Amino acid sequence: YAPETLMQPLLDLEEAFRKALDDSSFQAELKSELRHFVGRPTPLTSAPRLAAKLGLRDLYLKREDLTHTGAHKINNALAQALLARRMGKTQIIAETGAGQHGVAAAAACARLGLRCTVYMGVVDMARQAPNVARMRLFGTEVVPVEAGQGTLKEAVNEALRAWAARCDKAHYILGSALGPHPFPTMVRTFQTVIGEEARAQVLEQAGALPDSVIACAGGGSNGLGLLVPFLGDALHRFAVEAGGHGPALGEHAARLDGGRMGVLHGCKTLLLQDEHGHTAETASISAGLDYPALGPELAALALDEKIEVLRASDDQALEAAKWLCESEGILPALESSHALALLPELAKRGFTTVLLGLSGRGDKDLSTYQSKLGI
Amino acid sequence: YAPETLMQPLLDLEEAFRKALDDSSFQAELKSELRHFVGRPTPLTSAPRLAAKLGLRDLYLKREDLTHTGAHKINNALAQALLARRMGKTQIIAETGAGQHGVAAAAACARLGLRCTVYMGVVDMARQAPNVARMRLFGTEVVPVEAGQGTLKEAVNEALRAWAARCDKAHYILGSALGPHPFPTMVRTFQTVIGEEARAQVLEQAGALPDSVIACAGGGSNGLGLLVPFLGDALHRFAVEAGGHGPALGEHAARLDGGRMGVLHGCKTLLLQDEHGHTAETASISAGLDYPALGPELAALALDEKIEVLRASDDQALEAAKWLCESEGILPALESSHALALLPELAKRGFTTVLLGLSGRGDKDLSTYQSKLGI
Amino acid sequence: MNKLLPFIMAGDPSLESLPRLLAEAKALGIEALEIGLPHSDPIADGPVLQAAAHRAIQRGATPLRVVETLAGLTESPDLILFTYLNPLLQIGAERLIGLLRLTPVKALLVVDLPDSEEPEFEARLRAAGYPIIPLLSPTTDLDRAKGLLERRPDPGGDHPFAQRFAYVVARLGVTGTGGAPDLAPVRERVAALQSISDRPLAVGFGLSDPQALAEVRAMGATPVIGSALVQALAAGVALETFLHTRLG
Amino acid sequence: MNKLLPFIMAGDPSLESLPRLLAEAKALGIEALEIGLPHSDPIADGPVLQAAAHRAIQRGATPLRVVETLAGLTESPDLILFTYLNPLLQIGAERLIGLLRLTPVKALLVVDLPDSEEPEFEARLRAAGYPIIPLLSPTTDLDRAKGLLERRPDPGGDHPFAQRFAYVVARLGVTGTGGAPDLAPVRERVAALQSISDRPLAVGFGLSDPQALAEVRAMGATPVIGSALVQALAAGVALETFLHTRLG
Repeated sequence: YAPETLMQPLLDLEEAFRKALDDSSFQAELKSELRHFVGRPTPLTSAPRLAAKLGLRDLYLKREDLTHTGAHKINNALAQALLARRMGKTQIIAETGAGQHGVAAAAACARLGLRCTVYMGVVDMARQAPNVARMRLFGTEVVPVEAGQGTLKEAVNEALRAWAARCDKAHYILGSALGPHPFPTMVRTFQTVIGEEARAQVLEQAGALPDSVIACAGGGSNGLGLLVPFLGDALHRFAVEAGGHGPALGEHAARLDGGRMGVLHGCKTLLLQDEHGHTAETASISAGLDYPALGPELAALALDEKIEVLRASDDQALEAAKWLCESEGILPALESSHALALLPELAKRGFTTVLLGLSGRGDKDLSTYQSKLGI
Repeated sequence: YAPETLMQPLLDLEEAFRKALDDSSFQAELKSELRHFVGRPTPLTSAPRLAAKLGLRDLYLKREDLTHTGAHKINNALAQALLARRMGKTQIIAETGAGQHGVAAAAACARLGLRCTVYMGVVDMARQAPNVARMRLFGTEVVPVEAGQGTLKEAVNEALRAWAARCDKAHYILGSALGPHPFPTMVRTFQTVIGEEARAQVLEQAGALPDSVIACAGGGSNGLGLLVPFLGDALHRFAVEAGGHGPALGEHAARLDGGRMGVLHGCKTLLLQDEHGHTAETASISAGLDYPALGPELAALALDEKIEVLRASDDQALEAAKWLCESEGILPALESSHALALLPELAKRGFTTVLLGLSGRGDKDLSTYQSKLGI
Repeated sequence: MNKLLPFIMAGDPSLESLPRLLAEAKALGIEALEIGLPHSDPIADGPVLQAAAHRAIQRGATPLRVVETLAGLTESPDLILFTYLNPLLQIGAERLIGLLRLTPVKALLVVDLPDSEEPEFEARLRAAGYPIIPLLSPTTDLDRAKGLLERRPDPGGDHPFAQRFAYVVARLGVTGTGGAPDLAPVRERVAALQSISDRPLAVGFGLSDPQALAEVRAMGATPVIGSALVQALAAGVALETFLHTRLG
Repeated sequence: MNKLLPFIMAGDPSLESLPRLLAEAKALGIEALEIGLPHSDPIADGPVLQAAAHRAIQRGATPLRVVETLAGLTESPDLILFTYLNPLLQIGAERLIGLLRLTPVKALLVVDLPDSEEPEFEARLRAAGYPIIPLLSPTTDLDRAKGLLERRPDPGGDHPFAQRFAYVVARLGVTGTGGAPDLAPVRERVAALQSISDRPLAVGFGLSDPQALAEVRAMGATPVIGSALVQALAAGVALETFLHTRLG
């Protein structure tokens, strides 16, 4: 579902991606950078005090907050940057919402000596100003996008336009498991390192698999990254969407119940849209979860009942962040707080051993926590 | 050099510390928390683009910026919190300057269920407001200290006073390798994990030791933590102090040249002081390097010529931060930038392979970088 | 061969003025015209058409109201509905065909619908007389172009231009922005395409000054003029006046 | 036994008024008096004495100027120089002894000098007639107290109170702050100390109301009054007036 100008670049990308996957030198380089630059494997932290508080027997946190730049986004950004360099591209285009993917792309590009341009909505630029500064320090040009709500969707629009204009020299590093093929597959592939590590770690630390695995889901890169490696296991998999501040269209970003199949940004998936097929506005306290479409692979797994999709409201997420801070001394990103918020629900449903994906650190959300929690 | 009220608590602490070191269950618990909660071992990152830019053959960065809470401070804070719990203490007192030690102590206390009070100068509270919010989110009480320059030295004064008042129930987690015995020894012991890991990693990755190792030094917890494990090796060891904005007393925090032996906060060491024996004011763009005294162990090693002490100015540190951002995609703390700033000097002196301690991430210094670098 | 393929955004400046505008175009000898369906996320459009779509949506130019406005018009050039896929999918093929029956729309240009993605949907539209116009961009090599033209075939000489042509994207990027494209590579591409197909070609993206339009005509292709026209209409310039400046 | 051991901060309210203040104290029958040397980092002092030290430093009350001001005074109680170690170290033992010779200072109370840390420095001062007063805190158990009293011995009954006494810290914490300490445990400690030593004891930290002072005296010890006095003097209250309210 991409304009013709991008079809050949997408086909080229798919081929390069397939070849890279089969190339042990690419795999070795990626593995080395993930280990020595990103800080993988990230720890799996047992959270006994929070588990006790919420009525769980065991709770394990997969700590993507400890990666370089502070969120899981770097796994994909770095891998795609390596792929781009391999393809002979000298420029990188990226979009960003909360700024974590933008910062990750900027860092990866500085590391590899690639020129980077990040498109970011003006509203997001204002509320995530520290991430704008981080990108600029890394030598990245941040281009303000004025259109629409001034958030992630418009940034993707503009990044796609920029890529169409420079697809001969530039690679587009999409940050979530969405967009035209092969992006959803590629991003998912580069993020499953999360779940693969977590699965081995929980087996080592607990001696058994948990009875449930839970992660938040915006586009789905974090959700798929953690959950896909557990698809073959007899346990329950949950993805948590942003419930925002109400059930009406425009008040949330819960695509499973609220959306219907549609096409946006080159892929067909569950989409929040009005009756005219225009993309709907969304609302969430978390800038990383307010994308109007669920990534197509995650949507398919949800419709196939392989993954259960729940939602957590703004208020629930804020409350959950406080639990983790006070019980374990870990400040979660607002995105991750949405997954934390569902833990009491899991306990109520009889789950006792939960593995939770902590997708990023909450430093970027400090001002929100301060104002909303009255710190 | 402590008031009599603290002598018995200090003796008790020394005994508990010695016993814990000999107790394999304490060692195992500490090791497990460092691995699963803090994220150790931290990576050793080769920085080929920055090395090339500065005329070095190889540059390795020891990535304490990737620890939980973002700086090396957590190694010591967590270990001391475990020790305090073992001693039956239910309350923790800590001081903080830039806020990194305060955040680390707050996180460790939340993790272990200890009540935490952090003393912080009012000036530091204003300029490091995000760290104040992080501590409060972790359930820690942050007490503003109005006296004097409103920075670290006054915070230590107040923390010592608070400890004297509550030494029956509270343990004082000092954050740097200073203060009355056994603090300098204890903090150094809990921080040498940095250098021990780094030494093994560089041998594994490079196949040989570097010809020089360099770290910044405020009180000395980071400097000693990295450098001490290399004391037996035939290589050059450097510690970098804050050169501030000028050579006169009050314009810097370079204790080796600028200080003379004196007593502050319970230890005798190189101290910046006026002719009356009053502690001098200091200046540095880096809140973590502006302490007026060099930790006593580091001072002794410097006077013994085991470690060479250099200084970097505010401007040099800012420039160096930019190098690392743009060449490697890593945003260093202002403290670490002081060590980076000396790399050209090392290259000029003929060193080719450098191991550098990246003590923390620069997110806390973003507003300084923004205003000073015009981002 | 048409001298010009104009593009206008439905609903900008207003839906009310659309019938009059189309009648005027026909009276001025315009045989075919692209009409843009305003979309919330026009990823192939530059700032001018983004702004026009945004204005049109604000003024209530929903897909259904656009189609209703076109219903029953006889004084109009043949229309090519220039659109993104999602609004069409939400209407559904059957209902869409029924709606289009009443309008001068003869074909569709769906920016984000590669020929492989919705074969059933596309086949039903084609069978009902609404072919989807193939797009050929600078990244489309000749082999790929051959395939695209085959899979979206020329319905034949008895069909109007609006249903037969292929759209040659003059340069990388989006509609409207940037200076005039370098026409030398466009000339080569047009010649190559003409060597493999005798289908009428339209050339668009970035064309606006009379000389560029003339050069495209000299290649034996129809120049598309979009952003410049939309901007002029929004500024109150009459269609006739605008065309006069461009066609000389 | 002294009825009261007052503490004043040298240089607060002013250095100039210090000789008059000391003469007044002597005239009022005060035998010994602690005089604080203002320090930049008074880690054992509460807010009142911190502020007094800060004011005094601002007004130029450096260690040398304080000692100069005391030089040659004859109308003064015996003085105990209450100080932190660093200023003394910077002056050096020999020079310090030479300076003190000219003053009414009879002993030193060095808050942050445990007896083990500077043995040579301390021995030279003691040999010159300037003993360092031992501090005994609530965390000092009786065994430790015995050792401390032995290592900083009583110079004997022919020496004045100022050189003989040991300072009993009434409670955990710093000077001045908090309400009156619970005196029951203090009574026990004083009794225990009296059972192992016949040295005069002074009790300080947190004492201010007349009743608490009287209770300390009833234990056979000398109450120290510091923060309350410093605050009163800074507020312009006369020494005589203040002592009157405290001694009845």
